Amino acid sequence: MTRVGVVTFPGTLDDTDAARAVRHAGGEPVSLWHKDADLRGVDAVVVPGGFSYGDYLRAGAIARFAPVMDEVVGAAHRGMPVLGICNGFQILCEAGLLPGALLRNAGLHFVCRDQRLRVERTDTAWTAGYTAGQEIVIPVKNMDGRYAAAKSTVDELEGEGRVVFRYLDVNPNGSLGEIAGISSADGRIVGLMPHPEHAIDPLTGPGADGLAMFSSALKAVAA
Amino acid sequence: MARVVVDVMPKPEILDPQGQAVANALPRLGFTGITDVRQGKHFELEIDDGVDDETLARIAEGFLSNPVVEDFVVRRLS
Amino acid sequence: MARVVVDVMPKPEILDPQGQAVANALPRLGFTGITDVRQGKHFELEIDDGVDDETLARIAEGFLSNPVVEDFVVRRLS
Amino acid sequence: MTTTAHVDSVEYAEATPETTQPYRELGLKDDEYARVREILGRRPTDAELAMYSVMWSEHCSYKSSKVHLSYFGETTTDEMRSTMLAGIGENAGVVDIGDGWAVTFKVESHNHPSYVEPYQGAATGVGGIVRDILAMGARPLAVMDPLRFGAADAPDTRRVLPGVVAGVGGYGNCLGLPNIGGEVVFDPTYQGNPLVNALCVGAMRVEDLHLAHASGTGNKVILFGARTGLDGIGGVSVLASDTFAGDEGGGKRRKLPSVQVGDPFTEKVLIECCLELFREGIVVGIQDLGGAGLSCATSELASAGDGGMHVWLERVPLRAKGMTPAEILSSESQERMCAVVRPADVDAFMRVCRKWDVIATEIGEVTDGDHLVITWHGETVVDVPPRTVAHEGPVYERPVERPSFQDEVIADLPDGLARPSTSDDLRAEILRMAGSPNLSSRRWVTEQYDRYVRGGTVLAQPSDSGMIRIDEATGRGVAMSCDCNGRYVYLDPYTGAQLALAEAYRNVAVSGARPVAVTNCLNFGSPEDPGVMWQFQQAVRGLADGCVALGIPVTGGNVSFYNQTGTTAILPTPVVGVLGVIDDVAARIPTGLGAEGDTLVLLGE
Ligand SMILES: Nc1ncnc2c1ncn2[C@@H]1O[C@H](COP(=O)(O)OP(=O)(O)O)[C@@H](O)[C@H]1O
Repeated sequence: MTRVGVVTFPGTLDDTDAARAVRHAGGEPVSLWHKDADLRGVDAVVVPGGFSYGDYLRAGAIARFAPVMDEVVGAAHRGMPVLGICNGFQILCEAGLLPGALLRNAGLHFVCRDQRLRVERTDTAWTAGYTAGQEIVIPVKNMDGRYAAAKSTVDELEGEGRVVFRYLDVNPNGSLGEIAGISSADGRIVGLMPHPEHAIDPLTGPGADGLAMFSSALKAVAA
Repeated sequence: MARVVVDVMPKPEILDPQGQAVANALPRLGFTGITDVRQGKHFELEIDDGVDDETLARIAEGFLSNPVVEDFVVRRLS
Repeated sequence: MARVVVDVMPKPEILDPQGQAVANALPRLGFTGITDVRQGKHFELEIDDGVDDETLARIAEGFLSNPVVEDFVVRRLS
Repeated sequence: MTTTAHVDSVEYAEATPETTQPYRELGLKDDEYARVREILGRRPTDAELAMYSVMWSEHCSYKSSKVHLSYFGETTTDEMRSTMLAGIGENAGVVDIGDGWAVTFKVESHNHPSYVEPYQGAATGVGGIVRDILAMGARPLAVMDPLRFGAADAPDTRRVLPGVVAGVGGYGNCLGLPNIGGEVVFDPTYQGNPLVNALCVGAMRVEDLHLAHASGTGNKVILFGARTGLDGIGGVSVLASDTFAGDEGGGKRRKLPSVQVGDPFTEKVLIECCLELFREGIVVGIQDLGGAGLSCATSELASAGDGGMHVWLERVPLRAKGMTPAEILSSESQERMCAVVRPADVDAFMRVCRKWDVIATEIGEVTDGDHLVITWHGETVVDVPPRTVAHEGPVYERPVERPSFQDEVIADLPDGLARPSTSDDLRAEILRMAGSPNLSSRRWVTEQYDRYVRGGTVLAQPSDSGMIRIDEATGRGVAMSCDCNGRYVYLDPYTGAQLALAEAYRNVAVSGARPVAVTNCLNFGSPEDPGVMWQFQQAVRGLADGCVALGIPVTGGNVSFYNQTGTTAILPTPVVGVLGVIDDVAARIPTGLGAEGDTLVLLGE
């Protein structure tokens, strides 16, 4: 069975949910501890949401220095699929795996809502299971979700088609270009603010639109 | 036109989890010799020349800081 | 032992909703003449004498600020 | 200041019986102080005085409410008690929900601190109730927040409400606990006295239930979590400035704010650390540190155990310099727990704490004596029978009298109010109601709360009750609702409290769950006002009698008195929380209309 690592930092909150989502998609979740410089032979990694180390300095700023992150960065550079969700996205940006930064929501409040998104790109390791332009509903819940970057960076992302998800209807945090998620140039690394792990079952989420993200990665690894 | 800086800091006896998080992380990143860190807010205001010090103090005390848990310092930059 | 201050501010081209919220609220509270406000972070570090400027710059640039969106200034207080 | 500075030891207290002590400033009455002297056979030391005064406060000792609350116990039948694993008197009530699962839940007030500092007051209110649940051995699973504010358009509401909501959210979101419901009510009587009640639900396997007690001579007492600072020592600073007048710290400390600042990250780590300690089976007894800090934790652990306890107070890790024993004992620094551990398990305990980077310190030991003895660098500063501190505080039979205004209030019937007579009037009336602060959408509030984290939330806003899945394999879960209409309680406290119970009960029932237990947070004005005491007595009786009629027990609760501005008391607000059980959450009934063509049926009269 495909082994998907789920990283836990002190202050990580959505790790059990990410592991559940991996299980629902048919993979085997493997928990990875921040102090261990060891990926335990996993085929892909999810950096889940939460407030690592309290996020008191800046979202993701301390977590990116954890021993496990050195391994994640190394593996990502070798092509391992990596998904950063919310705090995980912030950490991947801080670690330089993805460009830009996530800043305080424009409304200055924490926002939790069922958010409509458009899947803009389907040739990544994490979105192959969607159809191009597909509209999905995934919860967002964050304090620091406003995507920001230099104009040249945003132009480059748009030019290369690396904006993977875009907010529809409302922009919950004031992100530039309604950007909800982006990818690395090769599409192996994806980061997004919304929480696909909270949309795997209509019983506990707004629907099951998030499941395809995890099953996409399982397929990508098997291929 | 002038520029004014207001620094707002948690009162010394008040817990400062933000500063503590930074202080705890520094040794892990290989930086030694930093014995304490406190984190507060830094405001930069552009003001018209007519705004006097008393007004600035009222803004800093009543609005930019929370006097229950924070202290502030106002500085005019020339 | 010395005290060092690091101020971290959003880069000018980055939207600063916190500063803007303050700037918008001031006239409503009856304070006029404040034409712009930006909000950043203020750190106060207690350091051993051995910590040199280069180390401080590395801490400020690589850790206390995010160079993608923020600028910083380091000041030693005497 | 050096530690050899004058310390008010037991020995010194014995030698200086005539010393006058600021017991009144600490809130003790003349006869209460006299009783402390009688118990000890001497004057108390500063540290003892600090302990007694805070533990004998209304908040900790329930001295005005005790005689009335006993009615809950008297009216609870064996049948109602049959699924109750812990009840009134424990940190939180615990009920057996079947399949080997136990659920614990409780609601507590943090009203006054939230008025002084809305964000931190509300945040630490959430933090405190979560530690209560944790101390029962349970994993906290969800929170709720019944809130009351002054008029929606009052300037102070604009200060208090956003801060409270951000504080509840800031702490709960960072702990990773879904917020599954609450209330927002506006009324001018809450203007200078908002109500911030916080509720937490947790679950554990029945065999993992932990009760707070320190037993087993030689067992170690370990303090773990945050360092102890000058937070919330408020009143006790009169001792510091008296003892250390002229001292460098003394003058400054007199102005100490009595607010606490929360650190949800530290609490999140503390939760995971505790749960791992429970799993390893290395905790004999555990107590959270809330109001009254170490005074409360040490005296309660010791008085619930079978021996005495010795605490070496100088071992407590401090955040501030020059703290006195009295200050250390009264500090309300957040995010701390106290555990009793067998000597052979101490290493394992410390290993788990190191894994989570939690500071843990062995500060004491269970002894074969019957006193709580606390020493400070070799000098004894506390030597007391712990029960006298924790459980045998004063009990008041306050005067109770039906207020003279009650008849007038009841006579003021709504019959005289104008009724809409045309469809236009009706439309206008509906729009006015929909737009009124008490009926409008709560989205501005609920959007700031994470309702998804942990992946077990089955119902949250805008549902009538919150519901969470406890067991993923079977789908077993619980539903929870908390309600109170203070205007009804004001009109008729007995019936009003029953209406609050009935509303919460209905909200749970319509979600598809079977109501099984009740908690409450009784927010009232000053107990020294006989009219308020009448409201209180009536509300307690109404609630208890209602519980008998419905056959579900009150498993715990909280009393908050002195909620008033000047002589104006708040509307009496006994918030009632009802817990329900559902065998499979897939069978839940969501709130709202179904599909087009469904039939609407009105039940009841
Ligand atoms: N302070 C709060 N925190 C969390 N949820 C709240 C809060 N206030 C209201 N809610 C939720 O919003 C929804 C609507 O609340 P309310 O208008 O009071 O409902 P009702 O009138 O049906 O009791 C409910 O699901 C309730 O639990």
